[in-house]
Amino acid sequence: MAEGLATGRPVIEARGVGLTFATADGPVHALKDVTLRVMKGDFVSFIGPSGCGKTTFLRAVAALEHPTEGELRVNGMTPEEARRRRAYGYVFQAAGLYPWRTIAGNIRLPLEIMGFARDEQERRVRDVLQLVELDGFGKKYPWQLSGGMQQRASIARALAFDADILLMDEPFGALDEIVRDRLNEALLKLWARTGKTIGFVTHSIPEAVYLSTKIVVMSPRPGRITDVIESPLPRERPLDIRDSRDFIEIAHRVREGLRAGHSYDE
Amino acid sequence: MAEGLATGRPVIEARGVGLTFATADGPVHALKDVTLRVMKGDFVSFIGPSGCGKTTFLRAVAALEHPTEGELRVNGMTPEEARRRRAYGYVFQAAGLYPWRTIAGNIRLPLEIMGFARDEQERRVRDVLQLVELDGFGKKYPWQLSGGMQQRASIARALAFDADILLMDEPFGALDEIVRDRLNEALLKLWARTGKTIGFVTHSIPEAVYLSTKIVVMSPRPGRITDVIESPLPRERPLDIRDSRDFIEIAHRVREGLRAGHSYDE
Amino acid sequence: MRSILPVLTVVAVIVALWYGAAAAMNAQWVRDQAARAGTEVSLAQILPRTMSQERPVLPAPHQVAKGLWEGVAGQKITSKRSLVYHGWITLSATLLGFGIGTGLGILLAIGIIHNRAMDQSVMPWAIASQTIPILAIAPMIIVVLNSIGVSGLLPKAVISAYLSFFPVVVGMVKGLRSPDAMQLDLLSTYNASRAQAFWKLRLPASMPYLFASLKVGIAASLVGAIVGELPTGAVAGLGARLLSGSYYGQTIQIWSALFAAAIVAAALVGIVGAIQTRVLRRMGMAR
Amino acid sequence: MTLVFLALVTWVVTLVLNVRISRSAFSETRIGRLVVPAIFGLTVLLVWELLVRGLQVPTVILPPPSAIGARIAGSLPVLWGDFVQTFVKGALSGWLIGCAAAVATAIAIDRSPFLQRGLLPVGNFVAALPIVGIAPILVMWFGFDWQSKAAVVVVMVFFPVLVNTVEGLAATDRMQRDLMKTYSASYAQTLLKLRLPAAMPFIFNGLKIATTLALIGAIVAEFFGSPIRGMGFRISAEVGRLGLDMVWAEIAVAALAGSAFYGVVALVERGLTFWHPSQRRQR
Amino acid sequence: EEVTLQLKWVTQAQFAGYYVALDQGFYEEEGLEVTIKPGGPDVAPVQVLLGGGADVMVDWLPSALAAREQGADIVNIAQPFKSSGMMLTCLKESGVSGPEDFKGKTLGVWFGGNEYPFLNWMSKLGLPTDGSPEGVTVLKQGFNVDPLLQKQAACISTMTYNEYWQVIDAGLSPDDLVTFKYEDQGVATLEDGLYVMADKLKDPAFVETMAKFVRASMKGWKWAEENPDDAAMIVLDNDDTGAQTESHQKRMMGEVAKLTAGSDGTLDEADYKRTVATLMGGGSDPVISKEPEGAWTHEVTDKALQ
Ligand SMILES: Nc1ncnc2c1ncn2[C@@H]1O[C@H](COP(=O)(O)OP(=O)(O)OP(=O)(O)O)[C@@H](O)[C@H]1O
Ligand SMILES: Nc1ncnc2c1ncn2[C@@H]1O[C@H](COP(=O)(O)OP(=O)(O)OP(=O)(O)O)[C@@H](O)[C@H]1O
Ligand SMILES: Cc1ncc(C[n+]2csc(CCO)c2C)c(N)n1
Ligand SMILES: [Mg+2]
Ligand SMILES: [Mg+2]
Repeated sequence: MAEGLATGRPVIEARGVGLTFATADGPVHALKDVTLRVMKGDFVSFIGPSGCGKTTFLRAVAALEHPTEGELRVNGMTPEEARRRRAYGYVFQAAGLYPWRTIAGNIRLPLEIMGFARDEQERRVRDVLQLVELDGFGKKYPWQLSGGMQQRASIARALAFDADILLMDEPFGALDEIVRDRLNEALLKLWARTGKTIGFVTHSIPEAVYLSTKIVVMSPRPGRITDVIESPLPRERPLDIRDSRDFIEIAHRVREGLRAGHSYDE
Repeated sequence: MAEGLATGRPVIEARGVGLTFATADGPVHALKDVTLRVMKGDFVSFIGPSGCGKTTFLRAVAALEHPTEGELRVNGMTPEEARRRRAYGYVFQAAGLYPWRTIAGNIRLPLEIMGFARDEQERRVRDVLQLVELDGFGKKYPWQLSGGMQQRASIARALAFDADILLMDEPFGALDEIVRDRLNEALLKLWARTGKTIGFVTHSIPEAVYLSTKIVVMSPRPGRITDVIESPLPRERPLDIRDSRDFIEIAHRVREGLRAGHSYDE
Repeated sequence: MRSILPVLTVVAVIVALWYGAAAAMNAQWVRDQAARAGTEVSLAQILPRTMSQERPVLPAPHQVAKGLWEGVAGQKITSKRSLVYHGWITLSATLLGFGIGTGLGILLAIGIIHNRAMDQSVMPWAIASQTIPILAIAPMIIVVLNSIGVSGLLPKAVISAYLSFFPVVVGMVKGLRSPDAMQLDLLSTYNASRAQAFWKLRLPASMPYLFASLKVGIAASLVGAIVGELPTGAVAGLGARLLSGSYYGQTIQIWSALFAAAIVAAALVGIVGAIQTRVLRRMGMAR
Repeated sequence: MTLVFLALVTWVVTLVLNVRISRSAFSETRIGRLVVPAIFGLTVLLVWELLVRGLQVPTVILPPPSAIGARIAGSLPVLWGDFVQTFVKGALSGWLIGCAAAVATAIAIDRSPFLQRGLLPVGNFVAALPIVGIAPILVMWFGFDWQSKAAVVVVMVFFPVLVNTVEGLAATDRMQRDLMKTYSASYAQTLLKLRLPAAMPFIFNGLKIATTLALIGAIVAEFFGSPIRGMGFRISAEVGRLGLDMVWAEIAVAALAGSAFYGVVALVERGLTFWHPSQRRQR
Repeated sequence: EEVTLQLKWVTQAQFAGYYVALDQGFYEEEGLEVTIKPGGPDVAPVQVLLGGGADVMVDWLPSALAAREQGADIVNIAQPFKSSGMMLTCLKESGVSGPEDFKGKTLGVWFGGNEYPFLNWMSKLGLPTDGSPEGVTVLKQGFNVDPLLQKQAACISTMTYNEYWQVIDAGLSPDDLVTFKYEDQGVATLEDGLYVMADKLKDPAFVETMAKFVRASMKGWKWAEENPDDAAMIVLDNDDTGAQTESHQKRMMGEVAKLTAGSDGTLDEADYKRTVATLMGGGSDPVISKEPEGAWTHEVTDKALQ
C-alpha cells in the first residue's frame, strides 16, 4: 500500500542513551551515549561484536529495557506508549515459541491478541508459513522442529501482523545460505511493499549491506556506536548487486569498523 | 600429545542409517539411508538446508536418538557404549546452560561429573573461558549474558574436558565474523594439537571449507547425504587460505550441492 | 517492610466484614432470647448484644483477640491454659512429622523417578493411602503404636507425616521430571550417573516445585499433628483445645485455638517462603 | 508362625517379580501398566491377610481383607448411598468450588502487587486453619447435610491449589513475557495465552493433591455432625460398635473413589500439559 | 503393681471417683500405681484394651455387649453407675411436649455405640428413624449442644450431668426445655462400668489386682459423693487441656453423685437383665442378636468387698 519510501519522519530517536545493568558483582554498562535517528521506512542494520549491546538497544526501543540515561523516542512518544499502540513486531534472538501451541498456533497468537477475524487469522497463518517455507508444519509442536525451522516460525509470528516497526534480532542466524538468500529477498519485498521501518541485528556483513539503508556499527563495553553508514545502494536490489563496487566498498568499511571495535576490546 | 593426524581407524561408521520420528500427524522421516565413515582425527562438517537432519544425525552419533534402521558404530562399539566411555563432547544448537549455575559453574559441570580435582577444575575453567574470550564473565548467570556469549560459554563447556569426539551443532552461528575467525583458528589449533575427531554442523560454506577434512552435504525430507567432499587442503591452514583456488573450488562444489538439495525440496 | 500497609488493609477489610457477619449471625439468638423472655428488642439493643455473647455463632474479632491474648500473654507459658504451652506441644509434633514426611516424600519421589517398578506400583497406592480418612484410622495407628510401646510425640508425628508426605511426593515427582530434554541430553553425553544427574540437574530444577510442595506439606503437617491429638485422648495441644472447646461449645476458645493454629501455620509457611527466596536467590533463579 | 513366614516369602517373591516385569518390555504395554500396581496391591492384601491370621490380630483391631471383601459384597446398597452422599454431593462440589476459588484468588493476587503483598499472607493464614477446628464451625453454619461438608472441602483444597497456582503463574520465562509485551497484550490476554498455560503443570499438582484432600475433608467433616448416611458417618458409627469390617469396607470405597478421582485429574493433566517435559519422553 | 485405666471420654467429673482415688492415695494404699488415660470422641476404649494399651476401661454396657458380639471378649467386673444419665432434651418452642410429638421432628443422637438406647426407644414408640414423614429424622450430633441452640434439631441427646447444663449455660431456662429421661421411659441402659479382657481373669493374681483397684475406686467414688466440690477441683487439676471450668465441674459432680448413689460397685443383675432385654428388643436392627453369656462377673467385686 504505502509508498515504501523514507518519508523523512523520524521513527526512532535516541539521544545520549545509556543503559547499565546492576548485577551482583557490580554494574554492567551495556550501552553508552548512543545517539541515533531512524526515519520512517528505513532499514537499519546493527552489527557489532558479540555482547556489544545490539540486543539491549533493540529491547530498549521496544520498551523491554529502560535506558538509565539519555532519551529515547519512538514515533515521537516514549517507547512505552509506542508499545501500547502495538507499533512493534519483534523477532527474538532465540525462537521462544510457546511449547503448548502448535506452530500455527504460535503464529496465530499475536493475531488472536490483536483481534483479527477468525478467517483472516487462518489466511495470514497460511501466508506467512509459506513465506518462511514451513508449509505443512503448522500442526507440529515446537520441539518437533529443527533449530532453523523454529527460528523461521518465530519470524513468521512477527510478520503475521502489520507492525509499523519490525525489530529482528539475528533472525536468519540458524539458516543455510540458500534459504537465507530467499528470505532476504522476501523481506526486502515485504519492506518495499509495506514501507515498514526495520531494525535488524546480524553478524553477516554481506547481509547487512544487502538489506540496509543504514548500517550501524557498534563496539563493546560499554556498547557505543562507532560508525553509521548510509547506503548509497538503490532500494531495488537484485541478488547480484552483491558483486557491485559500491557493495564491496561498503562491506569493506563495515569490516574495518568492526575490526576497530574489536581492538577496543583488548 | 597425539599426532593430530587421521590414523586410518574408523571412528564413526554409519551404514544405511534411517531415523523416523513418530508424531501425532504421521511419521517424520528425518534420516534415510545415511552411509558415512569418519576416520580418527577427521574434521567433518555437515551442511545442508534447515531441517534436513544434521542435528538428528549428530544426536544419533551421540546416542541421544536411536536409528530406526541401519547400523551405527562409534569406535567399533554402539554409540551407547561409546557414550558410557565418555567419548563425546557435545555443543548443542541452543546454548542450554543451566540457569541456576554461573557461567564458570556451567563449565565446571562436566569436570565435576568426571571427577577432576578441584584445582584442575579451576585451571581448566579459566583456560577455556579465555579461549572463548569470556574472561571476567565466570561469575555471571546465563541470563546476564548476550546470545553470542551464551553460545561461547556452551562451547567452553564442551572443550573443558578431553573428549575424543567433539560434536558441535552450529557452534558459531551467533558470533560476528571477527570472533568467529578467531575461534575458528583456535579450534583448528586445538584439533591439530589433540588429534580429536570433530563433527561440525554449520551453515557457512566458507567456514565448512576452511575447517574440514571432509564435508558432508545433505538434502532434506527425508534427510540423506548427497555429496561427501574430501578436502585437498593441507592440515595447516592460515586464514588467507580462503583466497586459494582449491578453496574457492570446494566452496563452489558445496554450494552446488546445497542448491541441488534445495531443489529436492519442491 | 513494604507489605505492612497492604496486609493491614486486607486485614482491616476482613475485620470489617467479620463484624458485619458476627452481627448478622448472632442477632437471631438475641431475638430468640428476647422472644423467650417475652420482650421486644430494638436494633440498637441487638447490636451490642451480638458482640458480647458467651457462645456466639460467630464471635466478634475483639472477643477472639481477647481470647488469644489471654491464652498467650495472660498465663504463665507452662500453664495448661496457655496457648503457648499447647502451641508448643503441637508444634513439636508438627516439626517432627514434617521432617519425617518430607524426607519420606522426597525419598519416594526419587525412587519413583528412577525405578519403573516403584513408579508403577507405589504411586497408585500412595494416592490410595491419601484417600483413607485419617481421622478414621488415626485411633488404630495410635492403638497399634501403643501396643508396641510407642507413645507420646511419635504417634502424632506419624500421623502428621502421613498427611505431609503426599504433597511432597506429587510435587517432587513433577519437579524432578521437569528438566527439559536438552538439559538431560547434555548430562547423557557426559555419561553422568543417575546420582550425578540427580544432584546436578534434577534437584536444582525441581526447586520451585519443591518449595510449593513444602508450603503445602508443612500446613498439612500441622493439620496432621492436630488430628493426631484427638485420639490420644486429646490431653494437650491445640487439637485438644479445639476439641474441648468444641465439646463444651465454647466458641471463643475454639476460635482462639483456631487462630493460634493458623498463626503457627502461617509462620511456618512464611519461614519456608523465606528459605525459598534465599535459596533461589543463591541459585541465581530469583530474578 | 508359618503364616507369618509365608507372608514374608510372598512379599519377597512378588517384589522380585514386579521389578522383573517393570524392567521388561511388557510393562510398556497398556496391560503391563495395570499389572504392576495390581500385583503390588494383591501382595499387600495377601501379606495383610496372612499377617492378621498368623499373628492372630483381633478382628476388632484389624480385620483380614477377606472379611472386608465379604462385607463389601454384602452391603453394596449402603455403600452406594454413602458414596453418593459423601463423594458426589460433598467432596465433588466442594472440590470444584474450592479449586475455582483458589485459582481465582491466585489470579487476583497475581494481578495486583498490592493484593499480592496483602492477601497472600492473609490467605496463607486463613487457608491453613486446621480442618478439625473449622469443621464443627462450618457444620454449625451450614447445617448437617452435605452443604457443610462441601464448605469444609472448599476450605481444605483452597490452600494447596492457591500456593501451586501462584507459584505456577510466576513460572514463565522472560522471553515469553517480553513477547507478550511487544504485542502490548492486555493482562487478560497474557494470562489466558501465556501465564495460565505455563502454570498448568503447577496447577495440576495442586488439583491432584486437592482430590485426595477433598475426600478426606468430606469424610472427616461428617464426624462432626451429619445425617445418618455418608461414609464418614458410617465409619464413626461402626467404629463405635466395632464393626471394623464395615469401617474398612468404607475405607476401601474411599480409596477406590479417591484413586479414580485422582486418575481422572491426572488424565486431564496429561491431555492439557502434554508439552511439559515431565509428560513427554521419560528416560 | 501397675494398672492403666482407659476412660470413655475426656477428663471430667463423670470420672471423678478414679481421679479422687488417685489423688487421695487410695490406689497407693492398695499398692497400685494407676495411670488414667482420658478418652474422647475418637477413642474406642475397647480397641485400646484389646491393643494392650490398658488393663481396664470404663464403657457403657450396650457398646460393650456389641463389642462382645464382634468377638471382643470383655467382661464387666464392676458397675459404679447405678442409674442412667441419658436423656433427650427438646426445645419447647419446637412443639414437643411428649413422645407422641416426635413424629416428623429432627432428633440429634450420639452414635459410636451410644445410639442403641435411642433406637430401642424409637422402635418401642413405633417410629421409624429413616426420615420418613411417619417417623423421625435422625442427625448424628457432634460433641456439643449447638444443634439445639441453632434450632437444627428439635431435640438432642444430653446427659443429666453435662450437656443439659451446657444448654442452660447457653442462656435457655429449664422452662424453655422439655426433657425425657431414659430412666423414666423404661429404656435405660447401664452406663459407666469397668471392663477387662476375659482371658486375663483366668489369672488369680490379676483378679486380685482388679479387686484392689475396684475397692480403691469405689472408695474414691464414695469420697467424691461426700465431697463433691473438692472432687470437682481434683478433676480440674487433672485436666491437661485447661478447658474445664470450675462451676461446670462442680455441678457435674453433683449430678454424677446422683447416678452413683446406691452402687457399691457390684453389678445388679436385674439392671443387667433389663439392659439386655432393651437391647434385644430393638426393632429391625437389634444391637445384640443372642443372649450374651459371661459378659459380667461378680468375682472381682466379691473379692473387693470382702
Ligand atoms: N539482564 C542482564 N543483566 C546483566 N547484564 C546483562 C543483561 N542483559 C545483557 N547484559 C550484558 O549487556 C551486554 C550487552 O548484551 P547484549 O545482549 O545487548 O549483546 P549483543 O550485542 O546482543 O550480543 P550478541 O551478538 O552476542 O547477542 C553484555 O555484556 C551482557 O553481559
Ligand atoms: N523430536 C522430534 N519429533 C518429531 N520430528 C522431529 C523431532 N526432531 C526433529 N524432527 C524433524 O526431523 C527433521 C530433521 O531435524 P533436524 O533437527 O535434524 O534438522 P537440522 O538439519 O538440524 O536443521 P537446522 O539446520 O534447522 O537445525 C525435521 O523435519 C524436524 O521437523
Ligand atoms: C462422638 C461421640 N459423641 C457423643 C458421645 C456420647 N458420650 C459418651 S460418654 C459422654 C460423656 C457425657 O458427658 C458422652 C457425651 C460419644 N461417646 N461419642
Ligand atoms: Mg544479542
Ligand atoms: Mg539443527
